[in-house]
Amino acid sequence: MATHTNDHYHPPGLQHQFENMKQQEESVSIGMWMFLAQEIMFFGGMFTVYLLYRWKFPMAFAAGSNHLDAFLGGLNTLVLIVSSLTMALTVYYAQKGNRMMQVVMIVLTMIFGTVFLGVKAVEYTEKYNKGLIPFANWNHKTPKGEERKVATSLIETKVSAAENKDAEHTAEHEYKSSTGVFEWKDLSLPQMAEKEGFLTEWEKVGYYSDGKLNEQKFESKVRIFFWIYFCMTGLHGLHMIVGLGLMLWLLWKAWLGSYTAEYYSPVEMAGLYWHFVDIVWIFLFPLLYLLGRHFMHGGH
Amino acid sequence: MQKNWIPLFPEQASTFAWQIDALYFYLILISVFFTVLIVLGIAVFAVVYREKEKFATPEEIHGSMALEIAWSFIPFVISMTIFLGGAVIFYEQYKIPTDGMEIYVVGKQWMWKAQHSTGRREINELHVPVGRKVKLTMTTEDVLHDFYIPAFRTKADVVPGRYSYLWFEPTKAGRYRLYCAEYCGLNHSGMGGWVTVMEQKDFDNWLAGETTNQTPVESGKDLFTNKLGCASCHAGGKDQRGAKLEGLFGEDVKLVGGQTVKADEDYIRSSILNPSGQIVEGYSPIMPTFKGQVTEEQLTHLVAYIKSLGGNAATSPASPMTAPAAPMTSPDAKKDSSKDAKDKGGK
Amino acid sequence: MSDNHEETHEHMGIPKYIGIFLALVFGTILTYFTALTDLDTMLFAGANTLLALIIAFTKMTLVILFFMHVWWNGTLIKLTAVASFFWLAIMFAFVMQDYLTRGFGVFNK
Amino acid sequence: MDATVNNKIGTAVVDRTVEKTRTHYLNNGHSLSSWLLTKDHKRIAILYLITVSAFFLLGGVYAATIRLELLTPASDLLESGTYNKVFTQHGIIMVFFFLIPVVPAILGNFLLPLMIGAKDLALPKINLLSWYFYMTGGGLTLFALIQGGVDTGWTFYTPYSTTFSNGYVMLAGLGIFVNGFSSILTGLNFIVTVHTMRCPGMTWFRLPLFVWAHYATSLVMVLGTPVIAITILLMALERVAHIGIFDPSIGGDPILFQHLFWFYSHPAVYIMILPGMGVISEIIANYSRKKIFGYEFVAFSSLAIAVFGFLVWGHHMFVSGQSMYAGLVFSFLTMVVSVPSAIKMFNWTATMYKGSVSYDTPMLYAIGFMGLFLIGGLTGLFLGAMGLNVHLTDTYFIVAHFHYVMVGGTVLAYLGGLHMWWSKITGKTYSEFWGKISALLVFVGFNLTFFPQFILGYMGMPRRYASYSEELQVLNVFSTAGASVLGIGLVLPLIYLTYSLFFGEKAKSNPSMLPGLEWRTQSPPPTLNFDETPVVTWEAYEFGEENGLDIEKARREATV
Ligand code: HEA
Ligand code: HEA
Ligand code: HEC
Ligand code: CUA
Ligand SMILES: [Cu+2]
Repeated sequence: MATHTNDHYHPPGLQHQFENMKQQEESVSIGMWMFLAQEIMFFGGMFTVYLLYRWKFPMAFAAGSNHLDAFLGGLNTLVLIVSSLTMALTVYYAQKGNRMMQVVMIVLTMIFGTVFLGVKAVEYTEKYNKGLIPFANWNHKTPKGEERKVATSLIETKVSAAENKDAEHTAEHEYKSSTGVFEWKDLSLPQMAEKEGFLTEWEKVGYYSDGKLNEQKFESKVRIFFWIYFCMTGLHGLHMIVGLGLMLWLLWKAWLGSYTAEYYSPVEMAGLYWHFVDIVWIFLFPLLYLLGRHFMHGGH
Repeated sequence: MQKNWIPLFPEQASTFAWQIDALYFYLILISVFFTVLIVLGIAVFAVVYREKEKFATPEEIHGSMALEIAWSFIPFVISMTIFLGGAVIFYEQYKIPTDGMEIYVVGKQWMWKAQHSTGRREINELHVPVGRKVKLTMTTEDVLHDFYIPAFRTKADVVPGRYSYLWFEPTKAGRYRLYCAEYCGLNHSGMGGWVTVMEQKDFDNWLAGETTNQTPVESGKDLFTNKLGCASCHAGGKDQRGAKLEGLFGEDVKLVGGQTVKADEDYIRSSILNPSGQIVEGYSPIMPTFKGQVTEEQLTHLVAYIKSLGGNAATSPASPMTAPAAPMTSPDAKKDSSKDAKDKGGK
Repeated sequence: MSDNHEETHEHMGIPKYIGIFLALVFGTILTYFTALTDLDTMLFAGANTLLALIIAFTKMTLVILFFMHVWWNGTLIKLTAVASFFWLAIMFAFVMQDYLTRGFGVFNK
Repeated sequence: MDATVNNKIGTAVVDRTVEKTRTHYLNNGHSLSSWLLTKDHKRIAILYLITVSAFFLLGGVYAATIRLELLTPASDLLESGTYNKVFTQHGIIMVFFFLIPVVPAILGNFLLPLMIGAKDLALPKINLLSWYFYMTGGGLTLFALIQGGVDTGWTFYTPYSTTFSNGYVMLAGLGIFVNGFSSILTGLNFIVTVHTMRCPGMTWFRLPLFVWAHYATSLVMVLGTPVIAITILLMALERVAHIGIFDPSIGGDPILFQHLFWFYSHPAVYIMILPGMGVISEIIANYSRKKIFGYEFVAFSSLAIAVFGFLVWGHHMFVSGQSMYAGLVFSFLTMVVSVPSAIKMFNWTATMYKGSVSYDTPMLYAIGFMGLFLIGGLTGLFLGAMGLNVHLTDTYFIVAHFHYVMVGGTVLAYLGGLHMWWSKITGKTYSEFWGKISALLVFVGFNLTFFPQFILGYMGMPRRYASYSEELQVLNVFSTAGASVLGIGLVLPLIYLTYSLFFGEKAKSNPSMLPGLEWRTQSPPPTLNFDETPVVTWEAYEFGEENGLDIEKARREATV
């Protein structure tokens, strides 16, 4: 092929430091994987924090989990999986050199990515309205008398419908904050765990004061859960936004027809990134939304 | 102070000090051995095989499996002896005895507060009897600190929110330095004092109360600036955390809640023993109680000293942390510190 | 030039992509509903967590192998993927070895 | 020449016949943008050389201030608050902005592609980006220093850093965060380059050991650095928002911070030493004109250090309150990880056996390295032994240990490397006389500065002390005196190297007839490094006939 001749023939997209396309593609793909390895360790720090605190305070985490919207979380997981499929197909059509389908698939990927962020925004808003944002004064100050409206918002109904049980449980706690400060008054989970005797040593130290479960101490642990939730999903959301930026650029290039069956490695690399972000969510979903749910919904 | 049996070597004053020193000398031996080996090797080769002809091509030597194995295996074995030695001593150091005499220690920016089982308290000082196991149960009110007594060859970090333990058995009466070895902010280098090891009967006397030949005002001043650390809040100057004490005696004091009281001896006494009882207007109730920590005798000295501050305006006592012999800190630095803590609000 | 890429796309056709996709969807739904069931009392303590993690790992493996084409990549890329998770495991394991073997010196504040 | 030419293949080829106006990477474009937007790894290395040196001088000024303050026991020159800022900033600048980038980003950047016969690094744009990350991070940190500084110690231990310090912790943290990505990208680039850019015939086991060392370093950079990034991020969040992860007063765990911090920062000390070890392998082999003894062992010991280096971080936490069991594991692994370093030491020594050893400046630095790293490493064993660590931790013994490995090790290796390749980098030769003088001054001054600190440490002088007990003054005076000698020794190269840029003799391409590929192109090299892609047919460090250099001719010329 043209690559070993000396007349400096340049295949489209070949950069000066490389001898041929194969070398370039290999380099770019190893580079991308190294980048992903780096990303894994980056998120890994957060996962270590999660691991430690969940191991220390499972009940606080279960309590926090139960006030995330598992239905929306699950929905978002599906949305991301679909976007991963369309992303994979983008690469597939790029390999086939099909410009039209590439563009379509990129647009679809972007749409699903945006939907994901939209749902996330709905979830964040809900936390804002319910006073579950652990940062002081970043919560909605619910005026007295309006609590009902917030507590029975659309999302709340949907969750209880989806779970189809414990309807009265949802109604029981109205999360609102008239001060804008993160509050947590619900001790039912640790109380149950106390009764059944499966509080861990750390929890006994971490929740108790003068030998009794202490609302404030428990609240501080739930607060940690929400911080971890916001840090992890926030970081993930940031990666989604970067991914969407990449997609936009890809869309432009694909539209111009830059990618052919010979040269499509930018598509492939963007795909790797997108799938990686999907994988992070595949873990975040069960870890944040699901673990500990059975305490509430099983027959304890 | 140091009575050294080897120059430039710290005193050995606890039961496990010699073990650590022994391990130290073992390691020095190893180090000297390898250093001599390698330095000699380099020196000999560098001289014997120095360049004799430009661009020479000396004969090629690829390596030697036998040598490689030898110089991997031997250091490994040696390092394992080091590991084991270190581990055994460490176990000894941190296996807390159950029959030790208990003392509670609290670190706080920037002082060490100790309380004996009789209730007797001291600050930046620790009195212990010779020949008895002493167990310290330690924590901190703010940041990390580290309780370090070089002569005992032991130290431990104190961590907010949990207890750390440390034990030792002093072998020799004397006064030894006490340091804070974990960086803790502004006055980290001033956070130290002395450990006094006494014969048992002296210790018993000490525990029962101490006698001094200072005048009450002097002794009160000593208590105020050094022993009790009052000066960390009442040092004078604009930014102090505690109320102004100069010129206080005999005046009317406005309290939170609107009443006014006259600052007489009783008022000062109860301010020290029960500070939260009467809070001076404009201050937060952060002054800790000194009940149990000061003897009645010391109280009278303190009152005498505060009285002596009477009319004269700015006296700026030296740092509370200044241990007798060590020039540790400047008063200016401390003013910053109190501001610092006020801004951040502690916890 | 095109012979360089043959290996990658000849193996994955649209039906296969859809197949993997369906498996992922199934995993998501499965994990959702098992999380609402109390396996801890039905089976053993921690069963819920274990199952959720197994499902998540399976999903991740599918994505990595097929969507990210690692199945057809060279050993280096495979090694990279495995090694980075291995490193993460080191971090988890060595941090937890401390906490799991601690006495409880925390006081009751 | 046109500034944009440096991307086009062939420029250098055209000009190589006309020796006087030969275009090389330095004169290929003179505009500012031809430097600031360059994708040439050699120019990027120069950018790093200038900026990293500036940071070193700043760090050195802080060091001088520390030593001056410690001349007397009282805190008379500086208040303790100022002193705390000074040593913190000394540590931060020296570690993050000097020692971590120094060898990889300057020598590595310049030499790695040359040594493997490539035109450039695999990802030149990423390479430039990493310099901009470095500058941004450095700028942010400098801004923090100007604003009022940081006083947390370079370790940022919580809860002091999150709750109590009122320095500019956030800004400095942000600087380190951004700078981390510079390091990650450099590492990533090196890994890719070593995998894909080797020229024909350059097999893995023909790579110079410098390349192996950088490969190992890069692994650590890629896998370790992100953890410090996220840790610093969490610390900053803790500071603004009190998230309760590290702050014990709201349920957090300060020891978790230490785990995360050292998960990176211990491997980071190997990021600092491994490239230096690579340099030493080169110097020893080339200045003994001998194949390195036990090539495979030296190569794999770098990888072993990189991998096992990740498993020992807890040795910084023996007295912090981690469990005794964890301490035992970490102590054991600490001993294990020192064995590969031992292997290297012995192999280097053995390499000189039956060699043809010359005492040029680089070799003097290398020999200095061997002695000082040896002492630094061995005292690392003191610290790794748990029982001794209890007495020694957080004393000057630690300070002495890490200066021995970092200054005595890496800085000496870097200086040695800089001298060795100076003619390649600049095309000029420096003064051997002054080179030797400065090497000597550094060695003597260094020992005078830091050896007394071992004794001080064993006597119990805690580190980070603005004022210390009076009985310790004598040794501190020694140390300060030594630091002055050391300072002079380190400033000298700055002067005579700069001097050589303008007045130095023109260097030959391969004055010592060394076999490495970097010596088979002109000094300074053309923009695309080689006129023709080299093909390697000889083993690494081949000084005999097979290496294809005309040694006979060189010998003849030398004797004339
Ligand atoms: C370039 C940086 C560098 C390097 C290479 C090293 C190398 C080593 N370090 Fe060091 N270290 C630091 C930089 C470095 N260190 C820093 C900056 C700190 C302080 C951080 C802070 O708190 O601010 C520190 C602190 C530190 C501590 C913590 C002390 C404490 O805070 O309590 C420990 C404890 O184990 C330690 C051990 C070691 C060991 C065992 C090695 C080994 O890798 C050394 C191996 C080398 C040899 C052993 C020499 C050659 C061997 C032979 C000639 C053969 C003989 C060998 C045997 C018999 C085994 N170091
Ligand atoms: C690469 C890393 C590196 C380097 C090169 C150095 C170099 C030096 N360091 Fe550094 N040091 C650290 C890393 C480093 N250090 C770290 C990580 C800490 C711990 C910080 C902490 O506790 O948080 C530390 C702490 C530290 C301390 C302990 C402070 C304390 O705990 O209280 C001391 C004390 O002597 C010290 C001294 C020196 C000296 C004398 C040099 C000399 O080698 C420097 C010599 C160089 C020069 C002097 C510059 C060149 C000369 C000039 C520019 C002349 C102009 C100068 C003037 C006119 C004044 N260092
Ligand atoms: C932690 C800081 C702190 C320490 C240590 C401290 N004080 Fe105070 N002190 C205060 C504060 C704040 C006030 C004012 C509020 C109040 O009355 O409690 C105060 C008030 C007083 C008053 C009443 C002053 C007035 O104007 O009415 C006296 C007397 C006093 N302290 C004496 C002492 C003595 C003696 C000691 C040492 C044994 C001491 N304090 C240690 C903080 C401190
Ligand atoms: Cu307390 Cu340092
Ligand atoms: Cu270390």
